[in-house]
Amino acid sequence: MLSLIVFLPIIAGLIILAVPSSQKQMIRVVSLVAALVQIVLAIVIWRGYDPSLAGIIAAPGGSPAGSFQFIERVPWISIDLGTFGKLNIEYFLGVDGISISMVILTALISAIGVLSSWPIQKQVKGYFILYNLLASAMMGCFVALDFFLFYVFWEIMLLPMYFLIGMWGGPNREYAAIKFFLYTLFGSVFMLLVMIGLYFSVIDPVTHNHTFSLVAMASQENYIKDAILGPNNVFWRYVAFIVLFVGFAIKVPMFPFHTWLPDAHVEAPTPISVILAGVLLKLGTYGMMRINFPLFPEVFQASLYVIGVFGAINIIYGAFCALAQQDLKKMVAYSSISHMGYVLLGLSAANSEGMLGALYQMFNHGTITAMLFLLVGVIYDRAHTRQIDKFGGLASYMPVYVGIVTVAWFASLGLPGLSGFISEAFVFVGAFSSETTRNIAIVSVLGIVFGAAYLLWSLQRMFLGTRKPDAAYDLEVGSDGHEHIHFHDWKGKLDLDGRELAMLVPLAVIIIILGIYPMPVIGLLTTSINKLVTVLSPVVLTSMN
Amino acid sequence: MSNPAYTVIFYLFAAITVISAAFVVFSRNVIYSAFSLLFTFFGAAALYVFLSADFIAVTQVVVYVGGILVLLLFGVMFTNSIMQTELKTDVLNMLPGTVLLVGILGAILYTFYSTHSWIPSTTPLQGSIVERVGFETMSGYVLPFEMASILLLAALIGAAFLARFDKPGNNEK
Amino acid sequence: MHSLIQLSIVVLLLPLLSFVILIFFNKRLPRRGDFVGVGILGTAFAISFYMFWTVVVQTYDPAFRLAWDFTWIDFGNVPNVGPLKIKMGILIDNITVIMLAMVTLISFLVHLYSTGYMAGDKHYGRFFAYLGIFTFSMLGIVLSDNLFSIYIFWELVGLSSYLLIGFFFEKQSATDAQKKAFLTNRVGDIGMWLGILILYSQFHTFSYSEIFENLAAGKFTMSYGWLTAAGILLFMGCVGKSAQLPLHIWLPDAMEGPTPVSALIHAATMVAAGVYFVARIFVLLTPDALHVIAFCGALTAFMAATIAITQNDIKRVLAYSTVSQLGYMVLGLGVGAYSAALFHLLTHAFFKACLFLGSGAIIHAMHHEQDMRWMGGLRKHMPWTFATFTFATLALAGLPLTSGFMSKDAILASAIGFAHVEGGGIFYVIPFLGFLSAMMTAFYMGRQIWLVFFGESRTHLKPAEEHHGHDAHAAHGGHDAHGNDDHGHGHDEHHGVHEVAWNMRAPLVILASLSVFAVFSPDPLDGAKGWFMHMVQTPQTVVGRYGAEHPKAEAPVAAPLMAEAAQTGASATMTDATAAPAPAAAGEHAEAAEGPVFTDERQMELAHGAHAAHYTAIIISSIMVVIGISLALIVYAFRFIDPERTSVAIRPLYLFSFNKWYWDEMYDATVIRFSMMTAKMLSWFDAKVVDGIVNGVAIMTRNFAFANGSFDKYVVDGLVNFTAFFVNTTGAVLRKLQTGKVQTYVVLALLAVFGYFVYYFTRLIY
Amino acid sequence: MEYLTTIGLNHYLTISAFLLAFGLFAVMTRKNAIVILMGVELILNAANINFLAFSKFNGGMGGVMFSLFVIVLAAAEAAIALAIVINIFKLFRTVDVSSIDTMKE
Repeated sequence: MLSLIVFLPIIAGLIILAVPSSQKQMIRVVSLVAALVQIVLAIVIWRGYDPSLAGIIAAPGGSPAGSFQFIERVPWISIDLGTFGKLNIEYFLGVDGISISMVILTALISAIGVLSSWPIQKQVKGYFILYNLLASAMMGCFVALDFFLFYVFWEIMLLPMYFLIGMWGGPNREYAAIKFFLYTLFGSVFMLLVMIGLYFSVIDPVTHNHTFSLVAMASQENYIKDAILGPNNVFWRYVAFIVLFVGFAIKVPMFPFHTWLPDAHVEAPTPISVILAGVLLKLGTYGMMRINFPLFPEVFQASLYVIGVFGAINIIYGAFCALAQQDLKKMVAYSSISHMGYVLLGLSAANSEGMLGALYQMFNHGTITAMLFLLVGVIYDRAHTRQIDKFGGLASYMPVYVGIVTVAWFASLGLPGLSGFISEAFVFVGAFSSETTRNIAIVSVLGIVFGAAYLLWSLQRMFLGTRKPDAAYDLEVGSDGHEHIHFHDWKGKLDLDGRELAMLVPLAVIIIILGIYPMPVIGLLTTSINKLVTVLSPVVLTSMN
Repeated sequence: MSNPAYTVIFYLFAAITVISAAFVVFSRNVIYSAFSLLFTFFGAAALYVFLSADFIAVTQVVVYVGGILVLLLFGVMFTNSIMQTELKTDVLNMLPGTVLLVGILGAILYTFYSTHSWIPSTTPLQGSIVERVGFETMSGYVLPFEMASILLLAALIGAAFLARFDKPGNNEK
Repeated sequence: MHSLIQLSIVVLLLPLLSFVILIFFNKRLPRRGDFVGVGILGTAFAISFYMFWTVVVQTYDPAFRLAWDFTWIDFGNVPNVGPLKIKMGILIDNITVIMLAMVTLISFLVHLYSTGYMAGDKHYGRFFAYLGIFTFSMLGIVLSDNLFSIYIFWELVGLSSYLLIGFFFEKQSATDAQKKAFLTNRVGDIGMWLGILILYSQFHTFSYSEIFENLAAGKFTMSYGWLTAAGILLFMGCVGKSAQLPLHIWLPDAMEGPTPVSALIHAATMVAAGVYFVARIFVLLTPDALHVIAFCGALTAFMAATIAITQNDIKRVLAYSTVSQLGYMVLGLGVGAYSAALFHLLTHAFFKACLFLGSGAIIHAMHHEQDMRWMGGLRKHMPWTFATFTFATLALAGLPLTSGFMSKDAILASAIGFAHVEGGGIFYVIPFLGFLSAMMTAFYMGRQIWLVFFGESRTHLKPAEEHHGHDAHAAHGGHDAHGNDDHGHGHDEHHGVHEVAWNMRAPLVILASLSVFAVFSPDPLDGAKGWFMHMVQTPQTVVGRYGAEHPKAEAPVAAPLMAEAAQTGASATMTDATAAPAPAAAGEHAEAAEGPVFTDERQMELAHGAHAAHYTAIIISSIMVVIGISLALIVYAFRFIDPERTSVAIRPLYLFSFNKWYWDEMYDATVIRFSMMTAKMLSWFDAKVVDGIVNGVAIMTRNFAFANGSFDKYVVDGLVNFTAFFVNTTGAVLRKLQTGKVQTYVVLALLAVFGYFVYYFTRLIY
Repeated sequence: MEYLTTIGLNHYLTISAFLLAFGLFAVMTRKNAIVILMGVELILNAANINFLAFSKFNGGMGGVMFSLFVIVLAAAEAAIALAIVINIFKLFRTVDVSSIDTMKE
């Protein structure tokens, strides 16, 4: 099941390979069908998932796969390295509470991204092949339970992203693409080192071989005491934690490693922005929750405050930067940074409320930011500019668009009744309940105000009021005597057309439903989160040593 | 193995093989080369029989003589006009070629004969191996066998594709 | 589930239904669906009134209480906490039912009124939708049984307020005002949120009752300071929503919204939600927190009153008067007059809604003229409006026989008692400011009545330029499309001014009649004898035991201190010294005993103090009101004092008041400018420094590579050049080998093999 | 004499060495692509003889099987190579490999 959902886009990509490049519509349809089937599979997984099983780690003496679900485990690469022992790499997939929501999110955002890619005319075939490769790799990252496999997916993801930004992006696309590529590569190189170090420090309790299995790695009793990253080697464990954390933090992106994000977003085409903000950023925090923290719990406990401080910096710094932006997409990009700060803050709380808030925030940020970028794309398609100053008074002329904008904007600023609020609220609840991060939570609350400030300000400048004299569109009186606006070279419907509604409305509905009744998602997560918190808690650590 | 007839026959086939091979190489006429290659293959097939590999010998005859050689002849026909007397091939690198021919031959033979430690198995292959070939093919070598079949298919298509007749107007594609 | 709970859920969801129907289908319904809004709200009011009848009239039990909840989020078995569930629920007690009836009634009346006032607007249907979602959120606040859901609805009323203030979103000022309102409220909300967090982090629950139980059981493990902070922070929510100092600035600007909205949201219901919320959490407020609240309320009441005196816009005067009255309520809560504050909330809701709707009628009739300087003489043209408006004004000013009189006096009495109990000194500032504000209220309302209804029409005095500007503005705003044909002319005469239609008149009459004392109490002088004070009684504090560390609460038994307090009062300069002798206080003691019996000494003292000061307060406030009204008459009716000249004479003071104490300017200069500068700075920092470092590293790496290349080129290559000739010749020879002929390569490869053979044999030989 | 009359491993290896050397010579010196192909076939046959000889005297089946696959691959190789040669002929109107030196650039 998981293999199918992971490789389905690649299969679609192979089919597209066989389609002549002149059959653009066919290529799009194949991608869309694959994405829709992926959603169906995600729903099947969601329905079949048993929320009472925790996952996270394998109990001592229990199944080596722990209580993960939908497990697929086959030996993949097995090479005898002579004196180094055997290299055992498994093809090991499975989901638990941490990944299930991300799987659903990825399927959803991938499909939305395909819809949003419809207007792309340049080298459609190449675009969709890369897109499908990217979709597969993302999904693979979320379900891989073997570190090596995870790493492989992680690296596969980089390449299509590079080309998608670098070839289909805006005017400054090469710069943005290379920046993105180098940044991420920088992070992943160190990840590779840590991965190898971990491999030689961990013993599979069943086979007594070294293993890349993240499930085995998450149990501290599987470590060789004196190995390079064993419990006795405190210094290197700290170094490994920091290096790994930086690797993931670049993806988040955490201050001061965030500068690739605004550039990448501004240059990337709309669907890629959606994928980038909707799914890729989550990989950073997901990696932390899946790999970084459970593998080094004692270092995690020691660095809570620092993580929290970085979270707070992200929140407030991102909000301030967003306030000063003139480019709408850049503003949304900075808002992304700000919102991912909440995730970091929630993680640093290291209690159930905070972690749950963080994970739920990841899901919600995925849907909300996807919506924001789609909306930016809609207006950019029409006006060919994103300068906030070039708009004004759109509410009078594009009521449906502005209505959905209002939903998205308010969801982003954390209005109760929309999903973003609940996650942010629980992040704060968690962060405040933890003695360590209480002060940070108090400071971060300011982010709520500034978040509202930049969103409302942009809302006012772009959509409310009246048309500005130098706006990007003309005002003309139509045949029915009413005033209309007219974008210079836009042939389509002025307000949202069917395709745009088809991508925006489901997101809006999800945001509203999850804002009113979050249990469909939260219910999947609680057991795992509680388990994770237990695994990470200092009590367990001391009892273990 | 000391049967004199056996020895004589062996030498006969060995001579046919080596001499016809030499003729293949040294003949200037492509057609002559091709036909003497036929004898080389036959000789080799006979040697295979001596090596208890009767199945391989038959395969050799069928594939090489029946297939490859015909193919080569076709190639000759295709690429050289029979009417022309240009069937002779030119040579190059004659000096280094000859030196290397002698040198490598000498070196290899020296190596063989200076190696005294060939220890033949106590149970060499005896009799017909057809049954064993069949058994091995379907058990231990089933994957290579399948791969070979796919490869042949690919080669078939590929060869057909490469050698297909193009209309002059279609060259841009 | 109790039937009342079921009914309350219906009431809660009905306005939401109205919102959903109207937001999606208003263009497809006849009359843009206004009947849907009105009908649904009418139904909601009918149900609420039934509940009110059942609870208040039939049950008539001060301790009435119903609760119901469901699990909203299930956290499972949380480490270190145990099973954790976040519950949502409904809490119905007397105050809830009263609020429910009040909110649905006013909302219904405003809906009805809007069918006249908003008729012909471009977004007519959407207006009713917004009113629907507002009513829904407001009812949510009222019915919430926990801090989390009240915070949710709290923000949702913020949203609806945002939407309604910016209803004329084409107007720059309206969009500015809506943004300001939302952001200011958010500032208050983060305080409230932090307060909630403090309580949650202790008890892992949001529910009022559980928090109170835990507090009462002494399970609060943080310091007393945190508890006070929790109270003050929760109060910050009220500061934002109820427009208290220093976050009051949004409310006057919020008058950019349509007038019915001002009546419903920014006068009667939403702004009172802050007070309601503080009343809900009243029991966990420590004495220190209460002091902060009391001072905040008193200062707000005073400040807003001073500003209201000089404003010219009819709605702005009312807005500041709202701020001032909210200050009273907050003051009341701060001094422990729980029921009096809520009483004032209720009475104020009716008469202030009446005033706003009346002003709406005037504005409507005056073709969107809002400046009182150009009005006058309207009483002849609009008798109904005049009568109701005047009566509501009297209630606001606090003249006897009105509801406002009873509630305001109850608060002021408590303030005096509070000052006694707290030991005088600085605490006398609170009643002092309260009385002063009462006087000013009377003054500015008198001024308003006079300017608007009496004298001659001054429309023609309006400067022409400004006039046209305003007209154009109104046209631009798209709300000039009313039915009157004679709309665009006749500014000089009042021939366009006439009484409004029945659907706008009826709400005025109903609201004015609800401001009569008899609705609430049989005794026009004492609200405490009425049903409200009986039904809503001060609850027992749950933080008494924490106050044990607090020096103020280390009081002995009540009675001796009462006497002491009375003596202090006697020696004080306050005029009430003679009017509140100790025996009187003792005499009231028995009466006070009918109310709740407090276990907490401080609360007991406050209750007694309030009783003791009852008549004192009545007398003083009556005097103050008379003074105020007389002053207004002197200045505006008899013109003994020319207001123009006076304003010139005290110009600095006048400007200070006219410019609203320069709060906006102050915030502009500090908070907003600071934020924008920080934003620009950080953005610059981000683009130049952080990104600069990144790019710098990239450039450095590249330069290093180039430098390396140069080194290679000039130094290493210099050495290499030495051998270049040799290399060159070798190259020339080797180049010959690069023939492109495969066979040459084969020869070379075989040569290598042969070379290896030779090497191998030589090795063998030697 | 005993050495010459008793046919042992070295006899076969010698024949294969000759075939290999001739094959290499053809590949090195002939200009005609077809003859080069023939040389390649000779080399393959040399290898086959080696395989079978070792297999026989070792007693295992590995060599036999290997030679079988070699024949199969040789067939495929011959087909492809000839196709390429024909293509080259079409392109350059010659099968003279010495004139095909575009790799030089």
